[in-house]
Amino acid sequence: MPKKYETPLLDELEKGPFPSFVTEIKKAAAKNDMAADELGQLEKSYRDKRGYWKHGGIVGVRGYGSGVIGRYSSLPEEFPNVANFHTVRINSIAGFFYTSKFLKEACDIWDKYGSGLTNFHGSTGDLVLLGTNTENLEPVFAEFSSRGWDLGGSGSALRTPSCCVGPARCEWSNIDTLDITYSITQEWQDEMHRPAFPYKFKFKTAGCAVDCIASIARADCSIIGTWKGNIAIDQSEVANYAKKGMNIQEEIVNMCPSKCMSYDGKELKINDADCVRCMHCIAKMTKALKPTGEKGATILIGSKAPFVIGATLSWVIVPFMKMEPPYDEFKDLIRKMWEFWDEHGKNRERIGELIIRKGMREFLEYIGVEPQPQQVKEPRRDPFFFWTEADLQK
Amino acid sequence: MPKKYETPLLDELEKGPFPSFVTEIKKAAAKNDMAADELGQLEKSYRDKRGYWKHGGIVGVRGYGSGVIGRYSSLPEEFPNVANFHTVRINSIAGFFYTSKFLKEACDIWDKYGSGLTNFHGSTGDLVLLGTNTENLEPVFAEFSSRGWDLGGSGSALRTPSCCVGPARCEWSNIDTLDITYSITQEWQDEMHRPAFPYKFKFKTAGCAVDCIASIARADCSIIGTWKGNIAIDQSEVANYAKKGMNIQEEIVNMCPSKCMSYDGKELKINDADCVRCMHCIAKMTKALKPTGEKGATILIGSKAPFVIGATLSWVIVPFMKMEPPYDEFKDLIRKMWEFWDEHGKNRERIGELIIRKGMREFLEYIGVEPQPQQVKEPRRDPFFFWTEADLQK
Amino acid sequence: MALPQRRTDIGPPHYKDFLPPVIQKNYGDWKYHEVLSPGVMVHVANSGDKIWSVRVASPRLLSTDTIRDLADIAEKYCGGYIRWTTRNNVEFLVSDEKNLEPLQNELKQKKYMMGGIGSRISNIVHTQGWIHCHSAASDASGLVKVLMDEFADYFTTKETPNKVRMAVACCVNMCGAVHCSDIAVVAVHRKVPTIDHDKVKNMCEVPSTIAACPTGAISPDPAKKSVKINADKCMYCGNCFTVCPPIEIHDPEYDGVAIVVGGKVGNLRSNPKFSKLAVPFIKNNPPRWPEVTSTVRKILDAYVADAKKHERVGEWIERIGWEKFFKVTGLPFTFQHIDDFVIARETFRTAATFKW
Amino acid sequence: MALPQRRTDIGPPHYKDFLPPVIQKNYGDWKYHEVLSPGVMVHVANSGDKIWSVRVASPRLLSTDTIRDLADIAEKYCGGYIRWTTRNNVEFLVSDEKNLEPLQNELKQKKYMMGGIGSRISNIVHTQGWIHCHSAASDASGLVKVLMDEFADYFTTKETPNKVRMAVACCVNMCGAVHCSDIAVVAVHRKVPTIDHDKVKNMCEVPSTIAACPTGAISPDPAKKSVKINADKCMYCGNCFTVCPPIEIHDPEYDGVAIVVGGKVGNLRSNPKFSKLAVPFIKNNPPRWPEVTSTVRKILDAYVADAKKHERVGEWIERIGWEKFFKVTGLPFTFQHIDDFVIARETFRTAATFKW
Repeated sequence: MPKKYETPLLDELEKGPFPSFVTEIKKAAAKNDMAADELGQLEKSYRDKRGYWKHGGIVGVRGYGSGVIGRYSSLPEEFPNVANFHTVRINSIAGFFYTSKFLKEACDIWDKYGSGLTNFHGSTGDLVLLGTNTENLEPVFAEFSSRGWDLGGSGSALRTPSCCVGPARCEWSNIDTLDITYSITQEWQDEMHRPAFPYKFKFKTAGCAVDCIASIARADCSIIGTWKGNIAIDQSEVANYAKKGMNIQEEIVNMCPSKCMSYDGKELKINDADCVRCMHCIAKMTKALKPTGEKGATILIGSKAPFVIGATLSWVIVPFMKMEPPYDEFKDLIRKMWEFWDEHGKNRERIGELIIRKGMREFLEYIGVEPQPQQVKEPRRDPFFFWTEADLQK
Repeated sequence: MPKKYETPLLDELEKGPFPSFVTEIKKAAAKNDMAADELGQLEKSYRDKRGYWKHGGIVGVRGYGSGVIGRYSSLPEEFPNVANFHTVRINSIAGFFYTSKFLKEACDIWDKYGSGLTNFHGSTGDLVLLGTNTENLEPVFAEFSSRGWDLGGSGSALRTPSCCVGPARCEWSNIDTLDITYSITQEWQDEMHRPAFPYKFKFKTAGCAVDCIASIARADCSIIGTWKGNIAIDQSEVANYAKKGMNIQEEIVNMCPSKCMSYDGKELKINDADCVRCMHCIAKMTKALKPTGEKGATILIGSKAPFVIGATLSWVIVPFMKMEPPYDEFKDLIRKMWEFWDEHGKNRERIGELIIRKGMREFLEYIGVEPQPQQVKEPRRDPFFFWTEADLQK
Repeated sequence: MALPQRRTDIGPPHYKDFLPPVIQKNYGDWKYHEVLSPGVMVHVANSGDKIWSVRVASPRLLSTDTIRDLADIAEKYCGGYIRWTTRNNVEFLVSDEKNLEPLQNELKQKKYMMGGIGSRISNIVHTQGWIHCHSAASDASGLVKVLMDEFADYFTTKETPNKVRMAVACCVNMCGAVHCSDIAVVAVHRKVPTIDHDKVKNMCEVPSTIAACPTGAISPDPAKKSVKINADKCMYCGNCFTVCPPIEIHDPEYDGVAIVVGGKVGNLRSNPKFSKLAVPFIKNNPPRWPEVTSTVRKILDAYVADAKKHERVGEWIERIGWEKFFKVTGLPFTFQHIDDFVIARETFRTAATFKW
Repeated sequence: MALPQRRTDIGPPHYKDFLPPVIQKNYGDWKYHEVLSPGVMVHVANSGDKIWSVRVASPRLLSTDTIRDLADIAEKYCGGYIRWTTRNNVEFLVSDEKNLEPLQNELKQKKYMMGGIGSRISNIVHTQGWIHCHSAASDASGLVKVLMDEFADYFTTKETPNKVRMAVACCVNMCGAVHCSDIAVVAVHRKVPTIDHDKVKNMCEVPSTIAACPTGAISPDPAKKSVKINADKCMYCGNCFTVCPPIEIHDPEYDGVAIVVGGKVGNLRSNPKFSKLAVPFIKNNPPRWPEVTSTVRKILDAYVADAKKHERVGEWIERIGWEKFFKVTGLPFTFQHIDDFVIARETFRTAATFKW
């Protein structure tokens, strides 16, 4: 019988309409020693207004350098069942689809070997098994991997790629986000499981510029579906939207960032040459508007949270690339990027930080991509720039 | 009789409709040895595609550390009459107004002691006497100063302040740009003539946000006239503009940056609370629109050309300040800024560069100005910020 | 009991094996979707096939008990098919329309909170906080809980002018898109860390500790075989602590949270934007951080009252101007709001245009 | 002949003594102005008084002969009152309407070029160039002359969508608002400077030479009591030459000009903007730099053809997008266009939105 802690502060967080994480921990704590001590330590954190977790040391499963995040309590005597309490990252399914069969199996394994606590999902998109002891790591891995599941990435490695729901259940997707994610995950198992990069590397794939997976803010490599072609207009559906109360002038035409639309009360017109494919009109009038022509992706590089040089958003490297299996052009490009990073990156330097440090030219020349105005918001302002000997001979 | 040079290349620049500087030099060269050698050396520059001037050494008039820019030919044997050929900066009149009487006197002096060549005006706004020998500097100064004219600034000093035409001949001016310029020039003669700053310091005063004097791009301190109050609308003049063919919706309403205007074909309306006082509508419909209420200036700091950290535009320090003689509040503020610069500035560091290096807080606290959202385009993005002990006790 | 045979580097299972048949059939061939209610939408394929998604809130941290319950429900109404959204909500994938109402009835009866679809507040993405993170300056799940309680009606029923994406990060490392959220809470420290020099000697790599500092405040202290911190340059980010644990940054008295606003990740209308600082500090006040919820409420109310339809928070603020934002929310503008980090100069107002 | 008694620190004369009586009377009390022709405008005071301004072009560099002629004309028609504009044009200030036509006739007869008022190309602000500057990488007056010849009709008659402000700078020190002009020419070097170490020893201050380098490419060379330059970091700005003349940067073969576009200083409509690089290099080709004029022509023609009324060059480009600018002008986009200086990251396209 797990230890029962008094949790007057956390109990306050079982009130209110939103589902309570405290209730979840309590459910697990009722039958699991680790979860019970997690609850007890958390109550203490709420009382003392500080966390009681220490950094992880090197901990993991045999042959892998990642997939497990070591975590130790700084109060091991008070909460012995979480003295070591590591996270296991299970590589989730592209699009976050599951079956009840798998979920139940996973619960059985986790009740047996872990805390019974999970995250669906961690920030990067892993199925997170939240807390178990060092000795349970190998059994957990054996149970999952024997059923066809593998660990995700952690540390200075490729992190678990993720994507939006894409063509599985979205009419806007220009690329097969799930297949791309699956393909690159399979391609680079070694890069994911044996950290050999200067620092972490994340892929996120979005089917369109709506970017439901936040790829442009949260991935070293952001793959965003787009198209080269006109937007086909079904004028009768336009009329339907108007009939149902949409103010097309205000809500659509006036909000178009490139002002490429007009509407005379009857006909909606688009000057496709001026369209920047922001998705606003398509998202609001899906039944009436449909991209046509060639489909592919824009490849952007470099987003990350503030450390060390401040937050960055990914920026355009390749404005348009076809994305068709087996994605060789894309994968070759990525390999070249990694080579560049491997050659020049410092320890704990993200690839975006490296490019900012070395300059776009060195990066683009290394990976073999031409300079293009789509890569910049605007050209440089100060007349301070470099010439190579080759440039001078031109 | 001055030496006559063959100038086949420069002769090409006497062709075409725009008045030719070559013709000007030739006019002077016909009767002036210095101008003749200037012409000869310039032809050589055109032939060789390079300049032949050297840096100035310390040269000037007695008791002044500025006002004269030393200039030496690097080909003194070939062009002995410009072996030394210094620029004299005469502090111009606010608004660049002149009388024929003064101009003729100035020409007489300059023909006697100088090259007969001038610039109306140099980049900072001085009346530039372009080239004379070292021994003529004192006579030139005596002749001008005895007639009530003084030298401008140069080097690490206050540079000659300048302004737009302002209330002298412009209906848009919110402040007396000429009087401000005259007042600060007189106030700080010592700062102008005896360089004691870390580097140069420029004032430019514009009567409104049209900024015809380019103050926001070219002055360490940019004074830009503005107002606090509504824009009065004369609807009959609005109707006149419409009648004369102005498309008010397109040209005025749609181009308003804060979208604070509307026009129904009869009446023009302005939501003054949303106006950012950009001057577009007023400049296009002067007869119909007039600012009302309190007049004053926005004080901005920091613009400069690219060296060393890249070009900067001035940014807002004081959103609104009354500007009435004797301008004590303004002058006190400037003195505090200079103290800050004196205390912390490095050699050849402009005040804007210093503020960027030290941070706005240190600067604002030193000069006693509160933080205000008008000072920034947007608040910081990264959650990296400082707290003082005093902040923590609040 | 013997363990099964482990396998390595097999990667995740193929996604096709987890898709409902109607999705497999119509994969990449959808025509449109419609939001039927705050918690229900239908996707219609070019073939005419439909799939309904019923969304319920989740605290992200789930016990196995709850997961089993979700699995049971999915089996009962969805052929066992279920998915999670990128914002940690649960979606039941209904292929047979007649299961739609019974499913919703059971969800209601079990007190699952349906909603979050369309122009409203969806779930708050967040980090581990005191539950499981070494660098947390506040809890994350607790903040999410109190905020989602506060704004529950914007999840279940009420609309906002456009989606409002919220995030909570328990430190400035910001796992989660705090830096590009409409409204986000990020925990911050406010005191220079203290250094246990004896431990630094054994546990830390001096060069990487120095390199971890965004402001160059850390330098070697050769005498102590440790490092020293220039207090004037330190802005308490805690990155040194992450690479060198004996540099202690936690301070229960002075830790708390900042609120940032106006970020977005989508390209719709305006380009992706960073969130900007709205409130530099609110003290940690667990368990329910009432000052945080009331401050976020102030911002949200101003947005709801003033924004145009389809305007995200950042688009609204850019339209009215930051000076107006501080005016209408009544939030004070402080020295902390003025950037002094690497791109500070780009944030200075290089124009004479602003509102009074 | 004895010199008159010198006086010091008296400052300039008072401006009031140089204003025409009608200006003195109506100072600060003007109602409106109208452009009557490209070279003539009238300002009308609330009192009903009027003053006419007749503008003529000037090369800025004026001989005393020309100044005397201008003074004579001013005496004849303007009571001696004359002024210069901030762009170095001359304005005759006419108080009596009946002098307006005779003045214009005399100006025409003497081949003064009237114009420059309103939405057209006004005079080009510029620097000293080879005429009088030590750091010039090209001439300035010559470039101004050939450009103004090329676009003379836009000064005297034709209109542009809005004012087109041009500038020429003979080095990147950019005395003159090149960095905020619609179209500007700035002279640049392209080779790492050579150092005369013996002279450096005697003529230069090493620390200020090092501090002058924007990229930190200069370091001490103690053996030679001089400095050395890291060629990989040097971008040939020439600032080291300015503080230390024995660092020779001039190179007739490789020097030339760059063209920048899209800047503005006014706040009208859009905020003040920096100019951006359009063409990284054109070789010096005196006396008439035909490649420069034809390139500027390309840019101007595209602007005139495509911009909306009242749009400045920068506003036009921002509306159509930089990718479109390079497309419609046919100018190549090169590595030099991508910023790699201090705020480079802020110029990268952090969005999936652009045109093909």
